[in-house]
Amino acid sequence: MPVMGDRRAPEPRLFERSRPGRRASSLPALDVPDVDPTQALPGVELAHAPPALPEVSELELLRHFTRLSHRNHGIDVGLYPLGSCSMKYNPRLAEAAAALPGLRNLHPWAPDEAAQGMLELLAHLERWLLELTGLHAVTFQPAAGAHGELTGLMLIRAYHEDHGGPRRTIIVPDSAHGTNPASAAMCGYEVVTVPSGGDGLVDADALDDLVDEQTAGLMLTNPNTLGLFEVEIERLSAALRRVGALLYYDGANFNAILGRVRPGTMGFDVVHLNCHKTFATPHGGGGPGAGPVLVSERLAPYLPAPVVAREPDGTYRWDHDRPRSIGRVHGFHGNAVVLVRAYSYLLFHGADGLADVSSRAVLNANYVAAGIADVLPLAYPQHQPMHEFVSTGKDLKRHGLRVADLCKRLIDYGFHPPTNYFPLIVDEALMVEPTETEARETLDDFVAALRSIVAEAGTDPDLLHAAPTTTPVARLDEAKAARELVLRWRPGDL
Amino acid sequence: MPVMGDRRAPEPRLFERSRPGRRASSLPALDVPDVDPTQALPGVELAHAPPALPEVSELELLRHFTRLSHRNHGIDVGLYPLGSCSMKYNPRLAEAAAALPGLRNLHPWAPDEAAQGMLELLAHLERWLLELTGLHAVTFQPAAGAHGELTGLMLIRAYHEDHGGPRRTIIVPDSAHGTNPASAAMCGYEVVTVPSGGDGLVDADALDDLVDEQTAGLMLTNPNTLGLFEVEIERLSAALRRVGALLYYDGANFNAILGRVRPGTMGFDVVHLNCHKTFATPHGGGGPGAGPVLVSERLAPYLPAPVVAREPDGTYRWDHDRPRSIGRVHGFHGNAVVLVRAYSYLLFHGADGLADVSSRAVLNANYVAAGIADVLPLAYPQHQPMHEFVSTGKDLKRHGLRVADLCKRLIDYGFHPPTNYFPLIVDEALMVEPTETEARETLDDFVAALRSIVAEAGTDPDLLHAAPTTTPVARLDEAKAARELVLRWRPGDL
Amino acid sequence: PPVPEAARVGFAPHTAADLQAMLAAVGKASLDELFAHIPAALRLSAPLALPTGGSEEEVLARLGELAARNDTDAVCFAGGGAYDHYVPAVVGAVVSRGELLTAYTPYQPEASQGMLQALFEYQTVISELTGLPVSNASLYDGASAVAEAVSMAASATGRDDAAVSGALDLPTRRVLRTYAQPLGRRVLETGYDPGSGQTPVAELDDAVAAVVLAQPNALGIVEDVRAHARAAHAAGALLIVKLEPTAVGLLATPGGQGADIVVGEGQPLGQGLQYGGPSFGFLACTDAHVRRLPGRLVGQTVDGRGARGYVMTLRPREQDIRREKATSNICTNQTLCALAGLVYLAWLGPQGLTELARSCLARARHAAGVLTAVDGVALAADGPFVKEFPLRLDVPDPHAAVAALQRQGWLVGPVVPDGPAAGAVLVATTERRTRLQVEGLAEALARVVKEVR
Amino acid sequence: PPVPEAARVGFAPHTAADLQAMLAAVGKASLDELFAHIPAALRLSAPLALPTGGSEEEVLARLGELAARNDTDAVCFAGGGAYDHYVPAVVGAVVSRGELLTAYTPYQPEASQGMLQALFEYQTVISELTGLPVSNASLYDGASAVAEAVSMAASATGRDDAAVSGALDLPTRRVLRTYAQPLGRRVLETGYDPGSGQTPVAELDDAVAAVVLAQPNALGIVEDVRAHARAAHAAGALLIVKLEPTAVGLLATPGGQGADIVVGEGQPLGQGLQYGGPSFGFLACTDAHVRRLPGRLVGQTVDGRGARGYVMTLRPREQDIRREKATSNICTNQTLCALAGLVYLAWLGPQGLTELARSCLARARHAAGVLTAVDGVALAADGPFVKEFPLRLDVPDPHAAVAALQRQGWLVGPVVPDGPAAGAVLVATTERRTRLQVEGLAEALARVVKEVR
Ligand SMILES: Cc1ncc(COP(=O)(O)O)c(C=O)c1O
Ligand SMILES: Cc1ncc(COP(=O)(O)O)c(C=O)c1O
Repeated sequence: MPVMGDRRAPEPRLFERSRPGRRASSLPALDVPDVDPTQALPGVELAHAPPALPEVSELELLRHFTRLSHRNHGIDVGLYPLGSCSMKYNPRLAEAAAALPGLRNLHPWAPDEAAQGMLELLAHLERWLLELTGLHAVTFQPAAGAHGELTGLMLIRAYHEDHGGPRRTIIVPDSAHGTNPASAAMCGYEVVTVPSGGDGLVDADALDDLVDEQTAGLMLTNPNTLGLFEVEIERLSAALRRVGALLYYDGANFNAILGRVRPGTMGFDVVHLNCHKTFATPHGGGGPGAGPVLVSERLAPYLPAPVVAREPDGTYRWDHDRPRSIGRVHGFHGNAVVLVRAYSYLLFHGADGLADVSSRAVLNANYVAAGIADVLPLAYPQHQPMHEFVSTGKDLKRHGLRVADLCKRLIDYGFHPPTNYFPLIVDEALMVEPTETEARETLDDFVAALRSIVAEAGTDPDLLHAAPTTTPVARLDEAKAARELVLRWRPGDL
Repeated sequence: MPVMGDRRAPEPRLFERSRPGRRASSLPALDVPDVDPTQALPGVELAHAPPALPEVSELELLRHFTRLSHRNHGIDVGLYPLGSCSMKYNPRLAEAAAALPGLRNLHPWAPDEAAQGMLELLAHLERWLLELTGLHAVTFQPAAGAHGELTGLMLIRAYHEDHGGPRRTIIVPDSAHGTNPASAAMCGYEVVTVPSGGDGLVDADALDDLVDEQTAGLMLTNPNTLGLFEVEIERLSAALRRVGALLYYDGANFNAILGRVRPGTMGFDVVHLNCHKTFATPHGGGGPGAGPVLVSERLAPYLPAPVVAREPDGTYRWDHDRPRSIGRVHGFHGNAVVLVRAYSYLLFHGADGLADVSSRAVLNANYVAAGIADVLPLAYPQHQPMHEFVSTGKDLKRHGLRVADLCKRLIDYGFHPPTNYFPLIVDEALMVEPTETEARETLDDFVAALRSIVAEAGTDPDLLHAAPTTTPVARLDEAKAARELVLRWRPGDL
Repeated sequence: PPVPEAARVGFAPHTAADLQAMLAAVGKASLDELFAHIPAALRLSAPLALPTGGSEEEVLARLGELAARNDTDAVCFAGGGAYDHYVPAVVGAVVSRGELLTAYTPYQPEASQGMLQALFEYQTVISELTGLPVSNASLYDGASAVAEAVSMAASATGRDDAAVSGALDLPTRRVLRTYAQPLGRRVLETGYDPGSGQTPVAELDDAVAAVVLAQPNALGIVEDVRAHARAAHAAGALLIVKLEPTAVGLLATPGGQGADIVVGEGQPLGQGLQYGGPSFGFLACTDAHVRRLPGRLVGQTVDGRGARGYVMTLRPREQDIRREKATSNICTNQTLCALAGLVYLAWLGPQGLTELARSCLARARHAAGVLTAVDGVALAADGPFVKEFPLRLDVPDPHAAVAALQRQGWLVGPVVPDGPAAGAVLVATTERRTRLQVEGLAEALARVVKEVR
Repeated sequence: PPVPEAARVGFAPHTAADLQAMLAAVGKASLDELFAHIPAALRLSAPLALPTGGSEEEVLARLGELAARNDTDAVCFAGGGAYDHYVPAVVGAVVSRGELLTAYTPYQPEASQGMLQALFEYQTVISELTGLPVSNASLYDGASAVAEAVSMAASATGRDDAAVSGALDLPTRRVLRTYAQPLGRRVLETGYDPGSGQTPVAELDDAVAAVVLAQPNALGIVEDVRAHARAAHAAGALLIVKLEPTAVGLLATPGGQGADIVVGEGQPLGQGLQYGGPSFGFLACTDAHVRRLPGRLVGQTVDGRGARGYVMTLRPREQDIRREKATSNICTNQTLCALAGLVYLAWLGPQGLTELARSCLARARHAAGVLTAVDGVALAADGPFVKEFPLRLDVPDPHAAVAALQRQGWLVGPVVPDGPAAGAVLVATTERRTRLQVEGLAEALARVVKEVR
């Protein structure tokens, strides 16, 4: 919020600031003959009027977005313990790397000769990712985790098609993230749900019963979305191998085992990594990310084309000659400059540093869990959580409150709420991932806030019902938004 | 302020966040033999312990300053009508220019051969400034306006020394900015004050009486600090010429006449320009600026050395061979990269564009003046103000209020207050400089706020006494600050 | 004491004291104990075969070396969906604001009004550019946006086939096929006129869910969107147009010409080249299809006090709620790039966008004239173009010619990969390409055509 | 309509309608009328002989050409008060925050607590580095800071002379003289020992207000501050030390050794080279002199509710109140640079500062060894050094040698301009200079010394 004035004062939509003829832009003078579009483009339907873009000065433009930024929380402002999202510090080193003109100004269709630096960078990054995951080959095209999932499932499908048919089903735990079943469906698979056992881990017996010749594969996060490590992973993977099915590793939680456990060792054939989580590339308010997909040897032939290849003479090129490739999932080469950021993160930490990342991430999560266990108990206390944990706020119901109320109240304490209502199998789920870059004192303050809110729930529930009261807007009417669907500004709107 | 939480929550001093052993820095590995200081530096007194700098992680570091930024107002956030400071939009173009590696990474002692681009840039900038001021030569060493004043006065002194002695006095209007007399004193001159007439202009008759053989020069801003153009400037300068005294032009208000009137034409021998005002280089919370000094032909020999020279072959060099130079006023070459920003501003606007700057600056000031004239009358209504104007809030006294109270109340309306209590000759002075980059609607809102506050002064003076109430801190006890002098944090302070 | 070996603390703030106290609090004796319940066989025994870390200075020096091995000094006449438009400094000033850069999907609207309002404004400008009422909050890129659009069309029409112009860029056609294949959807290609380079209106059977074409198309040629819309609708199919967004500074919006879904690649809108990513894909549609939209959607509403605010809306479309029934699996999108696009478009303004398009047109016409005056160089299509055009070089291997030009400091391309114009070299002129540069390219072209043929 | 010639609206937002309405409101018929009361003879008749403006893209392209004409690729071993230390990215992330970048002097403390607190923290770290309790909020640069310090000493002692070490860098001595001359103050130079390069403790008469020396001095040699402090105080004078701030990662603080005023150039502290500016000058002193301090000073206080806050304090020292009686004329200082310095020092931390100084020391020792092994190359002083050292080259013209080295990609210097070591070439090794680079410089040096002699 601005340092002064009414914090509830709304920021006008940029369009409301428009004045006909006002502008920020300046363009190079025309040093060639001007042409009249009507003559140059005979028979072409031209615009009567330009699109109604905002008409503002550069100062008004910058002020508008500066003020909007004051209405937004980010990691730079404070703790952002969003479970499953690894909201860790985004190093400015990575931004400096991304700003290098030699990387920022490279055209995607520049001849390989002109892109040797970028190709070498990708080749090195590949080496890092293969070593970290224990897999064999990579594609950099996927722009995010879910994109990686879809790509990975396509690879699984292509593999099966080469080995007796695509098969029909993908098995997904009931605790899985929604993108898993959604990706399976987009890949033409029927989704079969395997239940979690009483301890929060995949029910191995149930899985045994579900697996059959139509099973194309199993999608798993490990640690799973409850933050629990699937200790029976070897048994699970064996069950799938028995029927020739493949294992997909959702890398969203890779931060928990970075440098300590490799998905390849656990028997996974396909892995997507989430650069905007594990490798700290900025989330950007919802993106961009990068979701490189790594595969075992048998799936390598199906990877999207092209892939980076190294010539005997040490030069690099894009290899387009991939006859069994599934094709393409990106119009260019994926989010190349996000990958640059991720590479800077790896170079900075090194092999040893990465193992420190996961150990401290797990420590921080367990430290917070221990701090609130008595007031917000773990949903599945049988196993030690890893980099995140899921508590249940179901006791709040006694006071006619829900975990959403607790979250809104947390906002008034100055903390961004954790993920909630996910995973779906937990009643009033509160999913907390502090990440390794948070200091102990910050975690102590966060624990104190949660404890104090739980206390308020008993003594003064209205504080929670009314929250948040310190934000530019109070709780918003989502039903009205969906009912009336105002999806853009229109002239005259106020 | 943060988007959520208690806006009054203090931000701890960075030192309070310190934890022994915590750090942000990483340094290149030592690839040469390490040495033991005690052996390498025999007889040298070494530090027992390092200075007690903060010990924080990079995230805590960035968060701290992000949060501090939320407690600060800037042009990017809203109107900043600080009279005499030209708080106009700071184009990001200039920041992009300053970030060019070829400029940012240039060592000040690089051989001229290695600095041809920078030297050529300075030579071009010189051409622009000479043409805009109508003068003959320049020094780029002064780092700000007052630095330019001191330099300019030294030049005047050196000139007189070469022409029969330094002389004794510098004449300064009673409306002048404090730096003028302060600079004169630092230059060993006695300050003689010339009064302003009833119309706010220098009293030409009084000046005639003051001028004598001991007068070294007159320092003037034109328009003066009341925002009024000294229409009798020719008579004033004639009076000084009569006794062989020189005229100094304080360029703080150059924005009013940019591209329309040249100080040289008005008879000024020395001019300092304020790049952080007229040419929109960022004020940076109090600096850095740049105060290049321009002089007439007769003063050129005395300029600080070195100066940029152009060789017959078109190359550039620093000319150190300046036998009559006063010496140096900067340890390197002045604020070179601030000058780069100023040059980008000039290139962008061009001759024509600069005249638009001043005309719109004057229009904006007069527009606001007209909007409040009836409630906050001009201190000197006899002349039309230029780029800024000075109103008097003395009527507020009727309600037991001062202009300071109005300013604090303005903060609660979300506006940064104008300059106040300057110039000293105006009772309850309110000095308003909107600048040309502010939009009409913003000015309308500002006028409305001032009018409403003046109304409140009558109906509800306590609103003004109590203001500001929307800021992280309320009015601060300046007496206590001066009495107790807490000028640094000390371990244990809270 | 020796200098501690290049201090690399990573970004974790834990001091020795912190570790001790925190381990005690969680009842562990060591960090390794936090992993003790993981089967030993799965835990890394040997250290990773990777270098140790470096300081910020060393990492940046290393990346600087790599960056220096890319040639980004060649004057960029390249196109093919990515263009060397100038990105004003104000764009970076906005997207580098930490509150926006380091936020995530606005799940907590009260703490995310800044980004939500910006996305609402983004949806508005995309709606304006496309001429359609509804825009989502971005997709990965232009190519996947086409694939998502075809899925929308399939679910809207209950049909499976897509009739795709051969003058839709090949990478996009590939992505479309890759997405369609597992679902058993057919992608039928209609050729384009070898002379004009335009896509003829094709016969459509009742299995066709959508007609897909690009405006301007992959050769830079302007298509007759209205005619295709008429034909598609007559056959009960939808028209999907992949739009190069700066073109609407001159051309009528595809939505205004009858397209049902308009998608595109956001790269030309303030993104920079970035080797093709990150950028963003945009997607807009008619009201009829709003519930089939993939991805995030921001809607306006009010808070308890009646104050205006913004939230993500129609969430039930999305995977985290509908799971396998979702309209798409997209979760993280390209929000920050979309924001940059919004800032760029607001910087341009309507007048600026028109000037930009007019400037590109004039430069393209001029360049085409100068370059085709070189012998051995001719236009590969004679249809109308506005920024980009295909040149037929009289050389055995156009790729070799492109490489030769790059070595001489001139970046052109890509080479048209298939169809009647296969082998033609694309040349694009943004507002940055000067007369002098065009003349320089012409000279180089003359040399190269001589050498190589 | 033709494309409006390169739209340059400047940054003023006035539309035609605005101009009309606003002129009407102020009762003018035209903009020119706003200047009508200025004597016609003074108003510009002819247009300025300057080019018309350009677009942002054109301006940046032009400046890019100029920047390319500077050689910033040469490996930087140059010193002389400006050093090629690495500036971490986080510094830029902070100082580019608009709320700080575009603010001015915090005249309204309630709306400026961010910068005020940062300056309070800056004063604290400078106090720590100098070993003195009071720091102001920055001055223009290190050289003018020395001049201001001498004025403080003069007013404190009622004396006029400054006894200045010949091993204080020449630009600073020049600035000091330039400031002193109009006030009739004398600047007496004491030489330095040709062997060690150290400043001997000189005889002081009772006209001496201050002894001024640099730590390390202009040759890179460490001085015996404590001895000079003792002598100065014995003579009733103050000791002023110009400190290279990174040195206190190793050396005792001058304040701790008895200096009364410690000043310095902030360039090594996260500023980058920037051709020497902008950077900042720092000044710290004992409590006794706080009311003689030039420039801004930030103090802690409380608000009406007892909440802690910060304000500019002891304002009566300053020119805008005391006018000709002020301690100095300084108004705008180098706040943002001081902030960058604070961020850099907080990034380093105490451990980092020690490592930095240790790293520079080890590299300087190593470099001195390798370079003096080249024949025709010797140390020009044998006193203790920590980062920078003077080399005597067996060549007729050391400037020619420096230029030759630069052409070969090696930046050294400056050349010592006067005193016993005149003609020696300074070499500085920051934490960035690698063993390989030192070897490269040695080879180049060998070539050059052969050629030039
Ligand atoms: C467990 C899990 N899987 C997959 C995803 C999808 O990743 P993305 O958002 O990068 O598409 C997420 C992201 O929220 C996730 O938490
Ligand atoms: C009229 C006037 N003169 C001189 C100055 C001093 O300029 P600077 O602050 O750049 O030293 C100012 C700045 O406030 C001023 O307003």
